[in-house]
Amino acid sequence: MRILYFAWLRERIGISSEEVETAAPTPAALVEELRAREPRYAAAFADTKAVRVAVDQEMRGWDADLAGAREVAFFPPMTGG
Amino acid sequence: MRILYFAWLRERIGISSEEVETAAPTPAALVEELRAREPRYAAAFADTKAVRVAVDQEMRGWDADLAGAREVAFFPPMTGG
Amino acid sequence: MAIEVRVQREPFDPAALLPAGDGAAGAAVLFAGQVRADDGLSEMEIEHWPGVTEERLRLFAAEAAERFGLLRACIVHRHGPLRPGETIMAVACTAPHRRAAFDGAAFLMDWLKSRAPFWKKERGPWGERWVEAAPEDEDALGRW
Amino acid sequence: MAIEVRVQREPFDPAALLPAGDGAAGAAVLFAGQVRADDGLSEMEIEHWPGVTEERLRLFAAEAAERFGLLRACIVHRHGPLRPGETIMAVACTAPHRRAAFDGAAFLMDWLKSRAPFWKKERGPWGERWVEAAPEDEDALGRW
Repeated sequence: MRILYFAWLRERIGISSEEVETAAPTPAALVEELRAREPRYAAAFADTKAVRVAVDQEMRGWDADLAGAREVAFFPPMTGG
Repeated sequence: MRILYFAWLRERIGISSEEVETAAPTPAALVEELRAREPRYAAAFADTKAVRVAVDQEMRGWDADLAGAREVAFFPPMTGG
Repeated sequence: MAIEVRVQREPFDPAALLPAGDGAAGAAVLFAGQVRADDGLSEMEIEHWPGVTEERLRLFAAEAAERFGLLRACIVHRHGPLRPGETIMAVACTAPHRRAAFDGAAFLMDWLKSRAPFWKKERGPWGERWVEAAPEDEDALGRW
Repeated sequence: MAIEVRVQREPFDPAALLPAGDGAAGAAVLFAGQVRADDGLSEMEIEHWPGVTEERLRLFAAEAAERFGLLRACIVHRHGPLRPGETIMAVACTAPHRRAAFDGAAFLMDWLKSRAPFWKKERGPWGERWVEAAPEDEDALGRW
Protein backbone atom coordinates (compact mmCIF):
# COMPACT_ATOMS: atom_id res chain seq x y z
CA MET A 1 0.00 0.00 0.00
CA ARG A 2 1.20 3.47 -0.86
CA ILE A 3 1.17 6.03 1.94
CA LEU A 4 1.39 9.78 1.39
CA TYR A 5 2.28 12.48 3.93
CA PHE A 6 1.69 16.20 3.52
CA ALA A 7 2.72 19.42 5.28
CA TRP A 8 4.07 18.95 8.85
CA LEU A 9 3.40 15.19 8.73
CA ARG A 10 5.72 15.00 5.73
CA GLU A 11 8.31 17.12 7.55
CA ARG A 12 8.19 15.15 10.80
CA ILE A 13 8.34 11.78 9.09
CA GLY A 14 10.91 13.05 6.61
CA ILE A 15 9.41 11.56 3.44
CA SER A 16 6.46 12.44 1.25
CA SER A 17 5.48 8.88 0.34
CA GLU A 18 6.38 5.25 0.87
CA GLU A 19 5.21 1.75 0.01
CA VAL A 20 4.34 -0.42 3.03
CA GLU A 21 3.30 -4.03 3.47
CA THR A 22 0.31 -3.97 5.77
CA ALA A 23 -2.86 -5.81 6.53
CA ALA A 24 -4.22 -2.98 8.68
CA PRO A 25 -8.00 -3.01 8.31
CA THR A 26 -8.45 0.71 9.06
CA PRO A 27 -6.45 3.96 8.96
CA ALA A 28 -6.47 3.89 12.79
CA ALA A 29 -4.81 0.44 12.76
CA LEU A 30 -2.38 1.55 10.07
CA VAL A 31 -1.30 4.50 12.21
CA GLU A 32 -0.76 2.16 15.18
CA GLU A 33 1.58 0.06 13.01
CA LEU A 34 3.47 3.14 11.83
CA ARG A 35 3.76 4.55 15.36
CA ALA A 36 5.37 1.30 16.53
CA ARG A 37 7.97 1.43 13.77
CA GLU A 38 10.02 4.50 14.67
CA PRO A 39 9.92 7.51 17.01
CA ARG A 40 9.49 9.94 14.10
CA TYR A 41 6.17 8.26 13.23
CA ALA A 42 5.13 8.29 16.87
CA ALA A 43 5.94 12.01 16.98
CA ALA A 44 4.11 12.77 13.74
CA PHE A 45 0.99 10.90 14.82
CA ALA A 46 1.09 12.00 18.48
CA ASP A 47 -2.18 13.91 18.08
CA THR A 48 -4.39 12.31 15.45
CA LYS A 49 -7.18 14.82 16.11
CA ALA A 50 -5.07 17.21 14.01
CA VAL A 51 -4.71 14.68 11.17
CA ARG A 52 -7.07 13.97 8.27
CA VAL A 53 -7.18 10.81 6.15
CA ALA A 54 -7.89 10.16 2.49
CA VAL A 55 -8.25 6.63 1.14
CA ASP A 56 -7.72 6.37 -2.59
CA GLN A 57 -8.01 10.15 -2.69
CA GLU A 58 -11.35 10.35 -0.90
CA MET A 59 -11.71 11.84 2.59
CA ARG A 60 -12.44 9.03 5.08
CA GLY A 61 -12.76 8.47 8.82
CA TRP A 62 -10.26 6.65 11.05
CA ASP A 63 -12.33 3.49 10.96
CA ALA A 64 -12.75 3.36 7.18
CA ASP A 65 -12.38 -0.05 5.52
CA LEU A 66 -8.94 -0.38 3.92
CA ALA A 67 -9.74 -3.66 2.12
CA GLY A 68 -8.65 -3.21 -1.48
CA ALA A 69 -7.28 0.29 -0.88
CA ARG A 70 -4.17 1.17 -2.88
CA GLU A 71 -3.34 4.53 -1.32
CA VAL A 72 -3.77 6.21 2.06
CA ALA A 73 -2.87 9.87 2.58
CA PHE A 74 -2.36 11.65 5.93
CA PHE A 75 -2.38 15.43 6.26
CA PRO A 76 -3.42 18.32 8.52
CA PRO A 77 -6.67 20.21 7.79
CA MET A 78 -6.39 22.00 4.46
CA THR A 79 -5.64 25.72 4.36
CA GLY A 80 -5.88 26.87 0.75
CA GLY A 81 -6.89 30.18 -0.78
CA MET B 1 -37.68 77.23 -7.55
CA ARG B 2 -35.67 75.02 -9.83
CA ILE B 3 -37.34 71.83 -11.00
CA LEU B 4 -35.45 68.88 -12.53
CA TYR B 5 -36.86 65.98 -14.55
CA PHE B 6 -35.06 62.73 -15.33
CA ALA B 7 -35.57 59.72 -17.62
CA TRP B 8 -39.12 59.34 -18.99
CA LEU B 9 -40.35 62.34 -17.01
CA ARG B 10 -37.79 64.46 -18.82
CA GLU B 11 -38.84 62.96 -22.14
CA ARG B 12 -42.57 63.42 -21.60
CA ILE B 13 -42.25 66.96 -20.37
CA GLY B 14 -39.63 67.76 -22.99
CA ILE B 15 -37.16 69.62 -20.77
CA SER B 16 -34.62 68.55 -18.17
CA SER B 17 -35.03 71.56 -15.88
CA GLU B 18 -36.92 74.81 -15.44
CA GLU B 19 -37.36 77.69 -12.99
CA VAL B 20 -40.90 78.11 -11.67
CA GLU B 21 -42.59 80.66 -9.44
CA THR B 22 -44.53 78.68 -6.88
CA ALA B 23 -45.75 78.78 -3.33
CA ALA B 24 -46.61 75.07 -3.31
CA PRO B 25 -46.07 73.84 0.26
CA THR B 26 -45.35 70.20 -0.76
CA PRO B 27 -44.17 68.19 -3.79
CA ALA B 28 -47.74 66.87 -4.11
CA ALA B 29 -49.09 70.43 -4.36
CA LEU B 30 -46.33 71.38 -6.80
CA VAL B 31 -47.28 68.47 -9.06
CA GLU B 32 -50.93 69.62 -8.96
CA GLU B 33 -49.84 73.06 -10.18
CA LEU B 34 -47.70 71.55 -12.95
CA ARG B 35 -50.48 69.18 -14.05
CA ALA B 36 -52.84 72.10 -14.43
CA ARG B 37 -50.37 73.98 -16.64
CA GLU B 38 -50.19 71.81 -19.75
CA PRO B 39 -51.25 68.35 -20.97
CA ARG B 40 -47.63 67.16 -21.19
CA TYR B 41 -47.24 67.67 -17.43
CA ALA B 42 -50.58 65.96 -16.80
CA ALA B 43 -49.35 63.03 -18.92
CA ALA B 44 -45.94 62.87 -17.22
CA PHE B 45 -47.47 62.93 -13.74
CA ALA B 46 -50.46 60.69 -14.56
CA ASP B 47 -49.18 58.00 -12.19
CA THR B 48 -47.23 59.50 -9.33
CA LYS B 49 -46.75 56.07 -7.71
CA ALA B 50 -44.05 55.58 -10.37
CA VAL B 51 -42.38 58.90 -9.52
CA ARG B 52 -39.81 59.68 -6.84
CA VAL B 53 -39.00 63.10 -5.38
CA ALA B 54 -35.80 64.72 -4.18
CA VAL B 55 -35.85 68.10 -2.40
CA ASP B 56 -32.49 69.87 -2.47
CA GLN B 57 -30.99 66.55 -3.58
CA GLU B 58 -32.38 64.49 -0.70
CA MET B 59 -35.06 61.82 -1.22
CA ARG B 60 -38.35 63.05 0.25
CA GLY B 61 -42.02 62.06 0.41
CA TRP B 62 -44.90 63.75 -1.44
CA ASP B 63 -45.86 65.72 1.65
CA ALA B 64 -42.37 67.03 2.43
CA ASP B 65 -42.12 70.67 3.45
CA LEU B 66 -40.96 72.84 0.53
CA ALA B 67 -40.47 75.99 2.63
CA GLY B 68 -37.01 77.32 1.78
CA ALA B 69 -36.35 74.61 -0.81
CA ARG B 70 -34.36 75.72 -3.84
CA GLU B 71 -34.61 72.61 -5.98
CA VAL B 72 -37.09 69.79 -6.50
CA ALA B 73 -36.27 66.80 -8.71
CA PHE B 74 -38.75 64.26 -10.13
CA PHE B 75 -37.66 60.89 -11.52
CA PRO B 76 -38.63 57.22 -11.81
CA PRO B 77 -37.08 54.67 -9.43
CA MET B 78 -33.33 54.44 -10.05
CA THR B 79 -31.91 51.58 -12.08
CA GLY B 80 -28.12 51.81 -11.99
CA GLY B 81 -25.46 49.19 -12.12
CA MET C 1 -8.68 53.79 3.78
CA ALA C 2 -8.89 54.97 0.16
CA ILE C 3 -12.03 55.80 -1.82
CA GLU C 4 -12.16 56.43 -5.53
CA VAL C 5 -15.32 57.25 -7.51
CA ARG C 6 -15.59 58.06 -11.22
CA VAL C 7 -18.66 58.64 -13.38
CA GLN C 8 -17.65 58.93 -16.98
CA ARG C 9 -18.79 58.60 -20.57
CA GLU C 10 -15.58 56.91 -21.73
CA PRO C 11 -15.01 53.15 -21.78
CA PHE C 12 -12.63 51.81 -19.13
CA ASP C 13 -10.86 48.58 -18.29
CA PRO C 14 -12.34 47.08 -15.10
CA ALA C 15 -9.22 44.98 -14.59
CA ALA C 16 -7.30 48.21 -14.01
CA LEU C 17 -9.27 48.73 -10.77
CA LEU C 18 -7.57 45.75 -9.14
CA PRO C 19 -4.78 47.17 -7.01
CA ALA C 20 -1.33 45.69 -6.80
CA GLY C 21 -0.87 43.64 -3.64
CA ASP C 22 0.47 45.81 -0.84
CA GLY C 23 0.97 43.30 1.94
CA ALA C 24 -2.07 44.56 3.89
CA ALA C 25 -4.95 43.50 1.66
CA GLY C 26 -5.32 39.73 1.70
CA ALA C 27 -8.46 39.88 -0.43
CA ALA C 28 -9.60 41.84 -3.46
CA VAL C 29 -13.06 41.52 -5.02
CA LEU C 30 -13.87 43.09 -8.34
CA PHE C 31 -17.38 43.21 -9.77
CA ALA C 32 -17.97 44.23 -13.38
CA GLY C 33 -21.43 44.77 -14.88
CA GLN C 34 -21.78 44.31 -18.60
CA VAL C 35 -24.53 45.02 -21.13
CA ARG C 36 -26.47 41.86 -21.98
CA ALA C 37 -27.91 41.36 -25.46
CA ASP C 38 -31.25 40.12 -24.02
CA ASP C 39 -34.15 40.15 -26.49
CA GLY C 40 -31.93 41.45 -29.28
CA LEU C 41 -30.96 44.59 -27.38
CA SER C 42 -28.79 46.76 -29.61
CA GLU C 43 -27.97 49.68 -27.32
CA MET C 44 -28.35 50.80 -23.74
CA GLU C 45 -28.32 54.45 -22.75
CA ILE C 46 -27.55 55.56 -19.23
CA GLU C 47 -28.73 58.87 -17.84
CA HIS C 48 -27.51 60.19 -14.51
CA TRP C 49 -27.62 63.23 -12.25
CA PRO C 50 -24.23 64.89 -12.59
CA GLY C 51 -22.70 65.87 -9.27
CA VAL C 52 -25.30 64.11 -7.17
CA THR C 53 -24.35 60.69 -8.58
CA GLU C 54 -20.71 61.10 -7.61
CA GLU C 55 -21.68 62.36 -4.16
CA ARG C 56 -23.97 59.38 -3.54
CA LEU C 57 -21.37 56.88 -4.72
CA ARG C 58 -18.77 58.44 -2.42
CA LEU C 59 -21.21 58.17 0.50
CA PHE C 60 -21.91 54.49 -0.27
CA ALA C 61 -18.21 53.76 -0.59
CA ALA C 62 -17.42 55.48 2.71
CA GLU C 63 -20.26 53.58 4.42
CA ALA C 64 -19.00 50.26 3.01
CA ALA C 65 -15.40 51.00 4.01
CA GLU C 66 -16.46 51.85 7.57
CA ARG C 67 -18.87 48.96 7.94
CA PHE C 68 -16.70 46.18 6.56
CA GLY C 69 -13.26 47.53 7.35
CA LEU C 70 -12.27 47.92 3.72
CA LEU C 71 -8.80 49.17 2.86
CA ARG C 72 -9.97 50.53 -0.47
CA ALA C 73 -13.29 50.98 -2.27
CA CYS C 74 -13.44 52.03 -5.88
CA ILE C 75 -16.48 52.60 -8.13
CA VAL C 76 -16.45 53.50 -11.82
CA HIS C 77 -19.79 53.91 -13.66
CA ARG C 78 -20.34 54.93 -17.25
CA HIS C 79 -23.16 57.05 -18.66
CA GLY C 80 -24.25 57.65 -22.24
CA PRO C 81 -24.76 54.98 -24.90
CA LEU C 82 -23.35 51.44 -24.52
CA ARG C 83 -23.35 48.35 -26.72
CA PRO C 84 -23.88 44.69 -25.72
CA GLY C 85 -20.76 43.28 -24.07
CA GLU C 86 -19.48 46.67 -22.97
CA THR C 87 -18.67 47.21 -19.30
CA ILE C 88 -21.28 49.47 -17.67
CA MET C 89 -19.66 49.77 -14.30
CA ALA C 90 -17.25 48.13 -11.89
CA VAL C 91 -16.71 48.05 -8.15
CA ALA C 92 -13.46 46.96 -6.50
CA CYS C 93 -12.91 46.41 -2.76
CA THR C 94 -9.89 45.27 -0.84
CA ALA C 95 -9.81 44.10 2.78
CA PRO C 96 -7.58 42.02 5.04
CA HIS C 97 -9.93 39.00 4.64
CA ARG C 98 -12.25 37.66 1.97
CA ARG C 99 -15.61 38.01 3.68
CA ALA C 100 -15.23 41.76 4.11
CA ALA C 101 -14.13 42.22 0.51
CA PHE C 102 -17.10 40.19 -0.79
CA ASP C 103 -19.58 41.94 1.49
CA GLY C 104 -18.21 45.38 0.59
CA ALA C 105 -18.60 44.77 -3.13
CA ALA C 106 -22.07 43.20 -2.81
CA PHE C 107 -23.23 46.02 -0.52
CA LEU C 108 -22.02 48.65 -2.99
CA MET C 109 -23.75 46.87 -5.87
CA ASP C 110 -27.05 46.63 -4.00
CA TRP C 111 -27.02 50.30 -3.03
CA LEU C 112 -25.86 51.43 -6.43
CA LYS C 113 -28.68 49.51 -8.15
CA SER C 114 -31.51 51.30 -6.34
CA ARG C 115 -30.13 54.39 -4.63
CA ALA C 116 -27.72 56.01 -7.08
CA PRO C 117 -29.36 58.36 -9.60
CA PHE C 118 -28.91 56.33 -12.78
CA TRP C 119 -31.64 55.45 -15.26
CA LYS C 120 -31.29 52.99 -18.12
CA LYS C 121 -33.04 52.98 -21.45
CA GLU C 122 -32.83 50.01 -23.81
CA ARG C 123 -33.08 50.04 -27.59
CA GLY C 124 -33.80 47.00 -29.74
CA PRO C 125 -36.12 45.53 -32.36
CA TRP C 126 -39.04 46.58 -30.14
CA GLY C 127 -38.02 50.24 -30.21
CA GLU C 128 -36.92 51.81 -26.94
CA ARG C 129 -38.00 51.42 -23.33
CA TRP C 130 -36.91 52.62 -19.92
CA VAL C 131 -35.73 49.85 -17.63
CA GLU C 132 -38.08 49.49 -14.66
CA ALA C 133 -36.73 49.02 -11.17
CA ALA C 134 -36.79 45.35 -10.14
CA PRO C 135 -38.54 44.53 -6.84
CA GLU C 136 -35.70 42.12 -6.00
CA ASP C 137 -33.21 45.00 -6.23
CA GLU C 138 -35.22 46.90 -3.64
CA ASP C 139 -35.49 43.74 -1.52
CA ALA C 140 -31.73 43.20 -1.74
CA LEU C 141 -31.18 46.31 0.39
CA GLY C 142 -32.98 44.62 3.25
CA ARG C 143 -30.12 42.32 4.00
CA TRP C 144 -27.69 45.11 4.95
CA MET D 1 -20.83 26.63 -19.41
CA ALA D 2 -17.03 26.83 -19.31
CA ILE D 3 -14.72 25.70 -16.54
CA GLU D 4 -11.03 26.46 -16.31
CA VAL D 5 -8.71 25.31 -13.50
CA ARG D 6 -4.98 25.87 -13.21
CA VAL D 7 -2.57 25.03 -10.38
CA GLN D 8 0.83 26.46 -11.11
CA ARG D 9 4.09 27.63 -9.63
CA GLU D 10 4.37 30.67 -11.90
CA PRO D 11 2.99 34.12 -11.05
CA PHE D 12 -0.10 35.18 -13.01
CA ASP D 13 -2.17 38.30 -13.57
CA PRO D 14 -5.59 37.86 -11.91
CA ALA D 15 -7.03 40.62 -14.10
CA ALA D 16 -6.48 38.37 -17.10
CA LEU D 17 -9.18 36.01 -15.74
CA LEU D 18 -11.89 38.60 -16.38
CA PRO D 19 -13.50 37.63 -19.68
CA ALA D 20 -14.44 40.12 -22.37
CA GLY D 21 -18.17 40.89 -22.32
CA ASP D 22 -20.04 38.51 -24.59
CA GLY D 23 -23.59 39.84 -24.38
CA ALA D 24 -24.74 36.92 -22.20
CA ALA D 25 -22.89 37.58 -18.95
CA GLY D 26 -24.31 40.64 -17.23
CA ALA D 27 -22.09 40.14 -14.20
CA ALA D 28 -18.49 39.14 -13.57
CA VAL D 29 -16.96 38.69 -10.10
CA LEU D 30 -13.25 38.25 -9.63
CA PHE D 31 -11.68 37.38 -6.30
CA ALA D 32 -7.92 37.60 -5.81
CA GLY D 33 -6.14 36.42 -2.67
CA GLN D 34 -2.83 38.04 -1.83
CA VAL D 35 -0.08 37.32 0.67
CA ARG D 36 -0.36 39.63 3.69
CA ALA D 37 2.77 40.79 5.50
CA ASP D 38 1.19 40.10 8.92
CA ASP D 39 3.67 39.92 11.82
CA GLY D 40 6.58 40.63 9.52
CA LEU D 41 5.94 37.59 7.33
CA SER D 42 8.67 37.37 4.72
CA GLU D 43 7.58 34.33 2.72
CA MET D 44 4.70 31.92 2.35
CA GLU D 45 5.12 28.46 0.92
CA ILE D 46 2.22 26.52 -0.50
CA GLU D 47 2.22 22.76 -0.73
CA HIS D 48 -0.44 20.87 -2.64
CA TRP D 49 -1.40 17.39 -3.85
CA PRO D 50 -0.66 17.33 -7.56
CA GLY D 51 -3.48 15.87 -9.62
CA VAL D 52 -5.92 15.65 -6.74
CA THR D 53 -5.94 19.43 -6.27
CA GLU D 54 -6.89 20.07 -9.89
CA GLU D 55 -9.57 17.38 -9.75
CA ARG D 56 -11.11 18.87 -6.59
CA LEU D 57 -11.09 22.38 -8.00
CA ARG D 58 -12.80 21.17 -11.17
CA LEU D 59 -15.46 19.45 -9.06
CA PHE D 60 -16.08 22.60 -7.00
CA ALA D 61 -16.26 24.72 -10.15
CA ALA D 62 -18.74 22.34 -11.80
CA GLU D 63 -20.86 22.29 -8.64
CA ALA D 64 -20.85 26.10 -8.47
CA ALA D 65 -21.71 26.42 -12.17
CA GLU D 66 -24.62 24.03 -11.81
CA ARG D 67 -25.90 25.48 -8.57
CA PHE D 68 -25.78 29.16 -9.43
CA GLY D 69 -26.21 28.99 -13.19
CA LEU D 70 -22.76 30.34 -13.93
CA LEU D 71 -21.71 30.86 -17.53
CA ARG D 72 -18.05 30.47 -16.63
CA ALA D 73 -16.01 29.52 -13.57
CA CYS D 74 -12.25 29.88 -13.48
CA ILE D 75 -9.79 29.08 -10.68
CA VAL D 76 -6.04 29.67 -10.71
CA HIS D 77 -4.00 28.76 -7.62
CA ARG D 78 -0.27 28.99 -7.15
CA HIS D 79 2.00 26.66 -5.17
CA GLY D 80 5.60 27.03 -4.07
CA PRO D 81 7.12 30.10 -2.38
CA LEU D 82 5.37 33.50 -2.44
CA ARG D 83 6.28 36.95 -1.14
CA PRO D 84 4.02 39.52 0.61
CA GLY D 85 1.79 41.28 -1.93
CA GLU D 86 1.95 38.45 -4.43
CA THR D 87 -1.29 36.95 -5.71
CA ILE D 88 -1.82 33.46 -4.27
CA MET D 89 -4.94 32.58 -6.18
CA ALA D 90 -7.91 33.98 -8.02
CA VAL D 91 -11.44 32.90 -8.81
CA ALA D 92 -13.56 34.41 -11.59
CA CYS D 93 -17.26 33.75 -12.22
CA THR D 94 -19.65 35.15 -14.78
CA ALA D 95 -23.43 34.87 -14.75
CA PRO D 96 -26.42 36.65 -16.26
CA HIS D 97 -27.05 38.50 -12.96
CA ARG D 98 -24.94 39.76 -10.09
CA ARG D 99 -26.19 37.60 -7.24
CA ALA D 100 -25.23 34.36 -8.99
CA ALA D 101 -21.76 35.70 -9.86
CA PHE D 102 -21.16 36.82 -6.25
CA ASP D 103 -22.48 33.56 -4.79
CA GLY D 104 -20.46 31.45 -7.22
CA ALA D 105 -17.21 33.19 -6.31
CA ALA D 106 -17.89 33.13 -2.54
CA PHE D 107 -18.91 29.45 -2.69
CA LEU D 108 -15.71 28.55 -4.55
CA MET D 109 -13.60 30.47 -2.05
CA ASP D 110 -15.24 28.80 0.94
CA TRP D 111 -14.77 25.32 -0.53
CA LEU D 112 -11.27 26.00 -1.69
CA LYS D 113 -10.24 27.23 1.77
CA SER D 114 -11.10 24.00 3.59
CA ARG D 115 -11.61 21.26 1.03
CA ALA D 116 -8.88 21.64 -1.57
CA PRO D 117 -5.57 19.95 -0.68
CA PHE D 118 -3.39 23.01 -0.08
CA TRP D 119 -1.27 23.66 2.99
CA LYS D 120 0.44 26.94 3.80
CA LYS D 121 3.63 27.51 5.70
CA GLU D 122 4.73 30.98 6.81
CA ARG D 123 8.26 32.25 7.35
CA GLY D 124 9.16 35.37 9.30
CA PRO D 125 11.20 36.72 12.22
CA TRP D 126 9.69 33.93 14.37
CA GLY D 127 11.05 31.19 12.12
CA GLU D 128 8.54 29.09 10.24
CA ARG D 129 5.09 27.70 11.06
CA TRP D 130 2.31 25.83 9.32
CA VAL D 131 -0.91 27.82 9.02
CA GLU D 132 -3.66 26.16 11.07
CA ALA D 133 -7.15 25.79 9.66
CA ALA D 134 -9.45 28.53 10.97
CA PRO D 135 -12.71 27.38 12.62
CA GLU D 136 -14.55 30.17 10.78
CA ASP D 137 -13.43 28.73 7.44
CA GLU D 138 -15.01 25.42 8.37
CA ASP D 139 -18.12 27.25 9.59
CA ALA D 140 -18.33 29.18 6.32
CA LEU D 141 -19.18 25.94 4.50
CA GLY D 142 -22.34 25.69 6.55
CA ARG D 143 -24.07 28.44 4.65
CA TRP D 144 -24.06 26.60 1.32
